[in-house]
Amino acid sequence: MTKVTLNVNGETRTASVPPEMTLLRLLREEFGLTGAKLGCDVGDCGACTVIVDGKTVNSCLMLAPQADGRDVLTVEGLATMERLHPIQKAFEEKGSLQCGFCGPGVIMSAKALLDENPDPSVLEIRDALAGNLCRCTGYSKMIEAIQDVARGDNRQPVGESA
Amino acid sequence: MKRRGRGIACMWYPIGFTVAANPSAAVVKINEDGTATLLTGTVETGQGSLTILAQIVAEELGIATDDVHVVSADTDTTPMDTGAIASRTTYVTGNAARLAAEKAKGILFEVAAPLLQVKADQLEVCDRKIQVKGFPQRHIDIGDVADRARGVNGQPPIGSATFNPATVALDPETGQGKPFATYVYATQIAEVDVDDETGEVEVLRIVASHDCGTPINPMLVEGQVEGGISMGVGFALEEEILFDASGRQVNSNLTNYIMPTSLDMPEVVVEIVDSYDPTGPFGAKGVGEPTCVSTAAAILNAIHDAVGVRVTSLPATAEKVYAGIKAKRAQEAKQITAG
Amino acid sequence: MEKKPAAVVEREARVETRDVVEMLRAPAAAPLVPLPLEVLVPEARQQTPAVRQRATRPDCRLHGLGQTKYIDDMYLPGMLYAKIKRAGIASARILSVDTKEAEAMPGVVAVITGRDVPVNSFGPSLKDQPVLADERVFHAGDGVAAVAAVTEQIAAEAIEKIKVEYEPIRPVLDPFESLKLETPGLHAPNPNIYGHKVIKKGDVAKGFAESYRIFEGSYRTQMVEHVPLEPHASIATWDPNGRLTIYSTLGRITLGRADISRTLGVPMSRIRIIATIVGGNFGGKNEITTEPVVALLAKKSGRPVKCTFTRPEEFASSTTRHPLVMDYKTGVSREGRILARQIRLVLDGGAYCSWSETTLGKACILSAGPYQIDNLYAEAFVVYTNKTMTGAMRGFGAPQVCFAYESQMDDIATALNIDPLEIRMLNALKEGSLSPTSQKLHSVVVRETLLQAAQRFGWNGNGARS
Amino acid sequence: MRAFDVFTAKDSRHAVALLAEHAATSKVKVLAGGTDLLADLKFASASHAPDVVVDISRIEDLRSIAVTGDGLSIGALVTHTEIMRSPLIRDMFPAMVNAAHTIGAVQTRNLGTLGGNLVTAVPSVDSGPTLVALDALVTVLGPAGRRQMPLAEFFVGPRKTALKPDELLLEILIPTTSLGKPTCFLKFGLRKGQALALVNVAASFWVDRARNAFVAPRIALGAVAPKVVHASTAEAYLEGRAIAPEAMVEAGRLAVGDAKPISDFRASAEYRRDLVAVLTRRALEGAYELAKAKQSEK
Repeated sequence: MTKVTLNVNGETRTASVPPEMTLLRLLREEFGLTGAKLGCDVGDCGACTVIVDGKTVNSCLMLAPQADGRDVLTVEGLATMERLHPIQKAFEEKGSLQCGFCGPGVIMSAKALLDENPDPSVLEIRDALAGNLCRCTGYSKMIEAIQDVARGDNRQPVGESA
Repeated sequence: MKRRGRGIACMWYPIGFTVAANPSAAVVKINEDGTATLLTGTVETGQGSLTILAQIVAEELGIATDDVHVVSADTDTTPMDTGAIASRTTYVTGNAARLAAEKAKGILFEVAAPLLQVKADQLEVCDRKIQVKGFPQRHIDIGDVADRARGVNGQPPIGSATFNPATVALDPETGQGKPFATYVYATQIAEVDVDDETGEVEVLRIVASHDCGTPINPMLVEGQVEGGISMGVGFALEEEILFDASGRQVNSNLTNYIMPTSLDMPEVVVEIVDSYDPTGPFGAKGVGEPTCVSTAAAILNAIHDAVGVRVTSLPATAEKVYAGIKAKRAQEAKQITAG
Repeated sequence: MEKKPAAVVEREARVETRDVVEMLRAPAAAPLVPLPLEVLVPEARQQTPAVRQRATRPDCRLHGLGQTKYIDDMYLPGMLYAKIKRAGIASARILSVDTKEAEAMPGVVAVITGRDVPVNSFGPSLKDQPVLADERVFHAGDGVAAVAAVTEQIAAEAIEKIKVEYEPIRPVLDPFESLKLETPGLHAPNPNIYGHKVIKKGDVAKGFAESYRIFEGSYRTQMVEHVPLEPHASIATWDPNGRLTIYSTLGRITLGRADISRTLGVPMSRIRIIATIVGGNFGGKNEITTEPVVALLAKKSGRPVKCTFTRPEEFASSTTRHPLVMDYKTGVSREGRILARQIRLVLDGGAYCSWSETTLGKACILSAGPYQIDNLYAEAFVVYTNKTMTGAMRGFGAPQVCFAYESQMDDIATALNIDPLEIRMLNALKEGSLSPTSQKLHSVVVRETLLQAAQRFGWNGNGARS
Repeated sequence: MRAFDVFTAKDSRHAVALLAEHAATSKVKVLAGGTDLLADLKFASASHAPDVVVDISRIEDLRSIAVTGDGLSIGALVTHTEIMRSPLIRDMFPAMVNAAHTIGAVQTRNLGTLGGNLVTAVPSVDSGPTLVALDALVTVLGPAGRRQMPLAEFFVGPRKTALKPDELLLEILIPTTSLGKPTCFLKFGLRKGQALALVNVAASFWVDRARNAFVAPRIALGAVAPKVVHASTAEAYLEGRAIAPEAMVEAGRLAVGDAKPISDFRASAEYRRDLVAVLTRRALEGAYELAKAKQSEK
């Protein structure tokens, strides 16, 4: 077993895991963070997308030991006790998620995109989501919601809006 | 060179099972504060059906969507439902839910009638109130009535109902009969660019006009249409399970089974046509499956319009389109030589 | 190579020296996940009247927070993980299944084969599908045995140690070969053509005789997978009263319960099915798959058992969309009005019937298109092959026939030099039109959708090409 | 995934030492970005699975992008995202940026490395054609020290390289003679996002301004042979020839003869051959556009 210590959503966490355990399984099975999903386990679908040191990765393609010492942000780390993250709010208001299984991954991709590029074009948004397969929505309402956030329509958190 | 083309396709599609009974049952419980709980055996599989059902119950009770909580998909606690299949939830389960709400509402009307000094059939609901038809100023808060129904009349307002679409069996010889209660209709128009040197097809835009009867929730209808179109784009151009000579799949993963990514989807414009079906809940029919029906046909017609090639087998991969273009050129060259 | 990784040696030692119960790993206490417990409700949810509001979905909020609990996100104390051994051969007789080596593996708790299934057949119309194949393999995705183990990893390695001896039978992969009389019945005594439908209206011969021109075309479609992002999954757990609870990705729980009751031989009153939120269906989750398997493994092991499909299983071991071969013959007047149409559809049903009957019926009825056709003859067949089973998929044959009738419609328009929009307006069903089954139709808006789409698209009516 | 041991290398020497230590007795795999390796191992059979994985993803000395006296050096662990964002590469070789952009999606490009992509050596390797067209060299480190070879020779066959089990790919070097050489990369896949190449092509040449002729033309073809290959016949035809549309068409036609595509479930050999002709011509056109743009900048 290998001991790994990493920062997950701002908290230091430690686990002793088999060396071949993926980051995805570490998050889901050891830390109980089931937001990231296992959809294909080979990096095609993006349902397991999380942000490691500021960059999106497929957590099914990263070994837990590789995440040792790194900062990991999962979908559970976006909201606060008071409010939804603007992307979460926009996705809710636009009805951007249907079955929702791809949602956490898509939202993490959107977050990483907007962190780097606050005003993306539609093509840039499409490019940023190309690693997140969705079968329900045709991506349209996701793209609209991300544009809303970029435009600032949704900068105001839900809990504080009038 | 890229060649632009446009193609149109329309379709019709039924709601519910073919003749076979496909009933739904529903239970509506009005709480003491005038909010309500719906029990349904259907399953939320992503379409937003639970929200649609909440809206239908809310409409019947004159309350808001948020006032209705939906309990679903548990064989111990929810009544029989044929399930999330055949684009039937809004129409069939929706009718059952509306009828159940109507029955529960009837109990409230019985309680409210003496208070408002009218007969029950002179009452209606509006904005969380029970009021006298034609005299909206004579009203009582629905919560007060519900609480009184329980606490004074001892008759908690609970309604249950079932619905099964009306059909007539088909004649076994001729197939004549009434297999479905109702149908929806739609047209989609696709605009494409075809690269005439490679056969690559880029779908630029799809305009879709869909009938779903009354759109109970236009946002969710749009979501269904947009999603159905993405499935249609894959069906048209990319997706196919392939087998080797011994009958084993060769592309059983998402690397090699090609479905549309966000980069492969065109701009999608959704219109909902004015329509009302008196047999549906508040005029609604349904929208789930029909959204993916005409997309491939529209795209294939657009390819034909662009390069004059009729691809007759799906998916119309770039290779197939290119083979068509080559064959057409060879044919034209032959005609020129012959002429 | 002989050398085992140290990690394997270490873990095998642990499994061998400890009681299996100790190996069960409950997730560590869930970390604090900040959740906005009271956020404002968007206005559309608070409005009356409720209908026509763009009301948001409470489940969508949970999805976005990563808080929706899909089956694979659930864990029950003591839960085991199941894997199903797949045949990997399209057509064969099963001579023997040897599970000894798998059973002996440290961490393996229960193993079952098709012979352990009380009633090994189910299906929405024909009961031709086994839970796990016992005598005969009908397609490569058939399950032949299943293992429950303390980890998914051990279960996956255990199924590789199950040895199955097959007597291969030449597979039938082409629906037209299946149609031939001399082809042996795949599901004998059932014939290979297991469904047939006819719609007859008016007099096609007369209609063709009166036609200005007759168009013929043949169209084909492919086998398609639903690709729900969430793979099929279920968890089974029994209580000491012999009551079974199954958490499942089923989209139809009441009919699913009937199939589970039948295959397990357990009365419905003792079965509870809970389908939380399904991560995509599209018709692919309308039948039981893993449910009886986990129920039997849970019974044998006395523990809750979960099974989640891998993505390859999702393709090979769940239903798919029917491939169709569609022959269309259509007679039209000089103005482009359809006077007669004759259609033949052949559906490749794959290994099992599943929802073929519904698909056959809908495809046949809808094959005429949304058009007024007085003289119609449509005939449809569905046949068995040794490919992946087909079943319900968004549209039940409609996307296939729409591709055919709308392709031919454009060919007719081109040949007669009529704009594609115009020819459709001319033929479209109207309020009160009689359908192919002579049903009087109401709330018909074909022409309205044509005009609305054309206007929004900017279709300018010059589509006619000479 | 089957169990294996993971050893984390601190630097490239340590990695080679770990490889040398374990390669003799165990099946060893090297983990860089992991996007190919872990995907392969998820459903790997017992015979295919490794016992030991040497994790090189933390090595810091293989991450630089720099111009040295020998040319442009790119560390093996530079990710596709880093290539796309490198101002140096953007400026000198937009084709490399384009090639990197066609690999997988954002998530895979963030993890996946140039070295990993090359070592995987699938015939459709998207990083391959541009670098082969630029006459890139690779440096590998083994127990006996460093050695350098042309990338074209590093590729041996499908999923096969000249790398020995105890060797590590260190860097990719685009020689000084190729710096700034106008190059165009084109890929044809079955869809736009996350596509695998049916054919990918890179074309590169200098322009003899006086004669407006091709100088040192290079055309590299991917996915149409067991490994990335030069379209040698086409290259020879173009050398010194006046730049003209007809010459590019002819080069495309000749490149078809240099390709040895196979038919598989993705496409037929015939279609791939047709694509080679079109993409080669278009890549030459693209490189020429770039050359002209560079010229007008000056």
